[in-house]
Amino acid sequence: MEGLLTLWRDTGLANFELGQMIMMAVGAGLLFLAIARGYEPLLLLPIGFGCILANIPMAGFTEEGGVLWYIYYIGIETGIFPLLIFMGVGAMTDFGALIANPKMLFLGASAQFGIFATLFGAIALNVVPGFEFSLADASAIAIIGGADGPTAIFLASKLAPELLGAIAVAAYSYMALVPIIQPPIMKALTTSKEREIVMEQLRHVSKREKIIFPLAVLFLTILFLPAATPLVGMFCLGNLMRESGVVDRLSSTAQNELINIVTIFLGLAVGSKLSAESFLSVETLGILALGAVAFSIGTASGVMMAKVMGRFSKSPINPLLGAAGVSAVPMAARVVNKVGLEANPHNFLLMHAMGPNVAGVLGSAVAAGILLAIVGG
Amino acid sequence: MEGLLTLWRDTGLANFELGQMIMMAVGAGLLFLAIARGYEPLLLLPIGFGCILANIPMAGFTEEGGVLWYIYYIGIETGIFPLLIFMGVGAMTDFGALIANPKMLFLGASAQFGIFATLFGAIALNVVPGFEFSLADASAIAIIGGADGPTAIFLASKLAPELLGAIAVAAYSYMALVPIIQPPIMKALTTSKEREIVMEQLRHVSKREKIIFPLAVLFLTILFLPAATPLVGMFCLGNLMRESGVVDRLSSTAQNELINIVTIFLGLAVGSKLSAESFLSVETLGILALGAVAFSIGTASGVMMAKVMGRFSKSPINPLLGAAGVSAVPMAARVVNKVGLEANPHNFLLMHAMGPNVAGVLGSAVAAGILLAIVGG
Amino acid sequence: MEGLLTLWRDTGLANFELGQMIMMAVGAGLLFLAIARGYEPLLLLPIGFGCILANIPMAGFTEEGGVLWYIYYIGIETGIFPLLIFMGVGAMTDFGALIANPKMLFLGASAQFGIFATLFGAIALNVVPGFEFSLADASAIAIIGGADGPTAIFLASKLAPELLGAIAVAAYSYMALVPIIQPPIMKALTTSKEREIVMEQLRHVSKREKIIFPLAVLFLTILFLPAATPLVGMFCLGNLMRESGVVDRLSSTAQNELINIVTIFLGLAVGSKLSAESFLSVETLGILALGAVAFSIGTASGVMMAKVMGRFSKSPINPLLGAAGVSAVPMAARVVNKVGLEANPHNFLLMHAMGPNVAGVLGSAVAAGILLAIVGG
Amino acid sequence: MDISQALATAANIMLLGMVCVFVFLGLLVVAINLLAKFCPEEVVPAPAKPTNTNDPLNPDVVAAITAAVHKYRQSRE
Amino acid sequence: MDISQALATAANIMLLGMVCVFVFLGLLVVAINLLAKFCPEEVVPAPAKPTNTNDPLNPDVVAAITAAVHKYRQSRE
Amino acid sequence: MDISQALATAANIMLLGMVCVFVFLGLLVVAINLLAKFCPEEVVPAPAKPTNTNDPLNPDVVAAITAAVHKYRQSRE
Ligand code: NA
Ligand code: NA
Ligand code: NA
Repeated sequence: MEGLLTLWRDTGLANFELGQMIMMAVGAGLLFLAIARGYEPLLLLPIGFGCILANIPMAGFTEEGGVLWYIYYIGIETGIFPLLIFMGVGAMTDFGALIANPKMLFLGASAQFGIFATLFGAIALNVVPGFEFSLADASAIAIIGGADGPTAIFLASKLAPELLGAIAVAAYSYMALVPIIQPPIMKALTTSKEREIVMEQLRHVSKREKIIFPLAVLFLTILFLPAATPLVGMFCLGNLMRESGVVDRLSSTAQNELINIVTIFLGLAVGSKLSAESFLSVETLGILALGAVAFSIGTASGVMMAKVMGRFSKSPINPLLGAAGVSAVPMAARVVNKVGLEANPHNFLLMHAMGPNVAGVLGSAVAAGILLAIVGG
Repeated sequence: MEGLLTLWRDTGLANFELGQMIMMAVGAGLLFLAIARGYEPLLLLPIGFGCILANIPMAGFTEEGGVLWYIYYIGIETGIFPLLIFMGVGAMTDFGALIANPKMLFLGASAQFGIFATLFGAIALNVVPGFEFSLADASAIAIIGGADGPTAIFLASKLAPELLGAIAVAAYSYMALVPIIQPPIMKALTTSKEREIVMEQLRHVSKREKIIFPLAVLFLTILFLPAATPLVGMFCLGNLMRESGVVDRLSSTAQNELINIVTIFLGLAVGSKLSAESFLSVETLGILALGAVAFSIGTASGVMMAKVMGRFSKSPINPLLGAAGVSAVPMAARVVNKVGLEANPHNFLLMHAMGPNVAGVLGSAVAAGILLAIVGG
Repeated sequence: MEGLLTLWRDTGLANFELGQMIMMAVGAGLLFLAIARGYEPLLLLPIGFGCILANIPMAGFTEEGGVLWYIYYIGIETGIFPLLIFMGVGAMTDFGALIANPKMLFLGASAQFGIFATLFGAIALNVVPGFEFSLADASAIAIIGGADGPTAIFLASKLAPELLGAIAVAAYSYMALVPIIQPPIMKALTTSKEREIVMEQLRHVSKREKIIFPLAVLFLTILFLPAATPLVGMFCLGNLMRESGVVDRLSSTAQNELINIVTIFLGLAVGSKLSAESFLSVETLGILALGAVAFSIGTASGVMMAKVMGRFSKSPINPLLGAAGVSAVPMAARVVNKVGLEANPHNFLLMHAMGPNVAGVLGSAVAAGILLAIVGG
Repeated sequence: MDISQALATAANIMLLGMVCVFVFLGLLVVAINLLAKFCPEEVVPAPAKPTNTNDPLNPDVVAAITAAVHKYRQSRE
Repeated sequence: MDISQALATAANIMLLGMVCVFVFLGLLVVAINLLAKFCPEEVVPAPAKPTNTNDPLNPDVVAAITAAVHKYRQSRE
Repeated sequence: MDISQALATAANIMLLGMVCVFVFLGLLVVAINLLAKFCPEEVVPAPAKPTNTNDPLNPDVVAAITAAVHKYRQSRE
């Protein structure tokens, strides 16, 4: 009988708190979005599962010695997991389209206005009672506008670890929602005629250019923004392994097995930060709202920049390409292609959109470095 | 000359103790079983090799700072390696046969009587002078009857780390011996007519059922047995990754490279616990004897349960299927198939036996959770 | 304005020190050798990149909490990464040619004279002002003559961690330079007639011999040189996994994904030790000079031993084979083949050279164990 | 704790453990049966389709893009 | 720090951040253009060839060795 | 320790090291020769066969099972 009581006292049924039940529903919701809706399943499935595990009463997953606790402290507290993901993404990225048309970097730059405007907005939100975002919090939230998961997780782990769960969930959710968020903004800011603009074919890019490019990016980062070198450096290492052609077995492992292993652990660790205390707060609502704003502003400023550039450029520039500057690789580039096809069924913009798309990755890594240097210093 | 003396004083020859020599022979024996006899080579080869390394005099593999010491403390003391193995096994497991015929779960349940009877037996063995098993020791030993390696290692690392080596070796050895241990028991408890019983064909199981199944298992575990959630949770994560179909690259890595890497390290770490002091004791003999008893009782109670169920069931149930309830996936299911074919050369029971077989995995994970909750609490 | 100043104070431009700039040039040079010249790119690319990252001012890669700091302390300080590489190399090595012609072990033995002569030379260099190599330093430098990267890194991490970067760079550079260093020495010490000698065909080696071989090597190491068991043991584990044929999935992972992952991290960690303070010293010049001497002496003593053995052997021995005894697998064996073909276009020595080549790996692991036992004890 | 007391505890755990295992797996049987009841045989495998239902690309477009990319790549080689 | 001061800081960061991002990526545009200028279209893809240029084996020899190894392996089976 | 003493130590290690390496690898030569002597050429590769010799399934049965599983899977699709 005593044993039965022991068992009963340990059951979930006898120990559930309301917050944990709600968070499990949130986790189940993330699993639903990942599996049934296909929203960024590689991350949202482990995040959702980790969220459920982290909120099991009496199981101790996130207490010292629990398996999620180990994974978080080994992989995220140290910053290693996001950096390894970034290395793998670098090994998967082809910068050919960007090197062929380097002006596209300005689109990737202007889309980062989504980040900095959101930072201002997060501080402004403090006038609403219940919100108390510090400058560090605001910076970590704003990086959602960078539309880049590992960058957001890396910055949040440094500047606002207690908001990490909500920020990562918002970042990946909005990245999955890009096909819904972006088209109305893109159409509102462009005329049908602008959307029909056909781009010139991209020039051939030599292997040597592709090899030197990551080194040039690293060199500039070293000179002007050392705070961004962890992110940019690991990204460039991955890209150099890819393009050098002499370490194919390392490049292949970095973009397959290694990134897969790290993705599973990263997702679980992010999910472990989705506890009721930190997630079920009015601040999470603020983060979700600010994230949507960030994506919208980033899209809009990318498109506006493309329109301005098109006016002064010799070769025509389709303003839709600006929307790809938020990164969200390769979803945003596909959206550009789709909206472009609606205007002109023979105008395939996908390859052209890859340029601003990968520029956006560099842009938000640079923005993260600036925020780390100013706010985190 | 001084150098030569230094070298000589460091040699194995000058430092061997009898216990170490015997343990090296044990390690060599495990290698022989793994390589020449094919007994669970994936685990017994690294365990045997780790056993040899751990018993080298003056080499310090298992001292603080030695490579086996690191592997053990990083992977087993934390519980991470068995959990990752369980995730990989989940990603390899197809629950289709069980979902098609859920009654088979009762066979998996009754086979766990092998565990609990052995717990009683281990305590009873304390009347023999020389044996002093605590309740925690007895529980860790009893889990051998679960016929599931990672579950046994996980529970032993929590309840009786000093017995871990002997328990893991016994568990994997008996799993390899299933084709020898089970058939006589199965034949003794059934008539030839019973063994000839043909099962109805299994119904089709939808993809949606397979996706929801691991979540349902996790949900019930959360409600009623949180202590089992580390094991069951990681298992269900692996299975969900497999069945969801949206994260195939993660599922593939979990059931290939990741589980392979962890298996090498897990085996070495288990082998490192095979030191003379802890292994060369009368308790090891007790563990080996109790393990054999556990397997036998588990097999017998599975078969008896299948006979009882067959009496009350509308559709016929071949009692041999009960033997598969001890898990030892997929060996036990193959044995059922083989013994069935001896009685009726046209009766292929393999698919039907997969149901109780995977039910046995769940059953012993549940039993491990119960033991953790009552004894480890 | 204050923010701009903060950013400026953090830039590389404002903080560069001369030494860091020189070390970045060294890193860039290593990348050039790896990518454009194909010198051991699997290691020199990550080493060169790690060198650049480690010397970025204000980025803190190698400070406590930096990513390279974690990688170094987890992987090299513990000795785990070189050991895992050694396991992978063991899983890639076919000892068939050596088992078929065991006399070749004497060539692998005599080539180790490069190591011990260099140890003497390093101590002798202390008469030159500016050099102050301790016995431990001298041993770590001398192991470059072993022409085996992981062995050199393992020994240097134990005996002279502050010289690790220079030693590893020297070891891998000279391994890549084997086709330039060895041929003149080989030709100077042999007559054209000797180089034309045709070897007898190698006998068939049974699977059982190949399985027992790594166990025999381990057994002898345990008896006579326990200090070498970490290196030799992990090597033999890899080789046993390969040859046993029962754990192919573990063997495959050990020689592919696992070794790839570890290689990336090992390279970065070695590169992180290439700081200006430790690398830009006169001692590095000494290390580079001694490394070249070590390779040359090793080559010469291998060739001389082959000549002596040829005189007393029943079957003819081509003295070129002695050069393969320095290991540098498989580069040295290819060089032997090439020089042999120049003398006799129909005489393919490659398979015969694999014997002394893998013997050299064992020989330098044994030498490392001796140095550890005498100097590190 | 003397041996008879220990045996009583062990017997207690044995009983309790088997009851719990049976109750737990029994609940799972109920759950699977409910699942089979409320999870209709998929006629079209739509809902569990592993693709993003918001994905704005229809297969024809994908085919066109693939062709375009292929052409682009060829032009660069 | 009161709210208006905080907003001023945020506006400051916003301005500074966008300027930095543009300057940085602008420098990268310059770098890429320089790269395209000084990196002539490879006529032969020699310099970046992923093989050791010191490799003393010419393809014919490799072919011969391959044949030899193949023969050796056959003899052992 | 003055330089001549250090050189003496180094020479000592050199001598000792080479002797040890030769003795060790020499023992290995002996071991391999013994191995070749007592390890008869396998006529049938039975003893090292990587399968469980206790495995109760003969190939015919495996073939039959494979067919059955295949049929079962087809029925479920
Ligand atoms: Na971005
Ligand atoms: Na079981
Ligand atoms: Na060597």
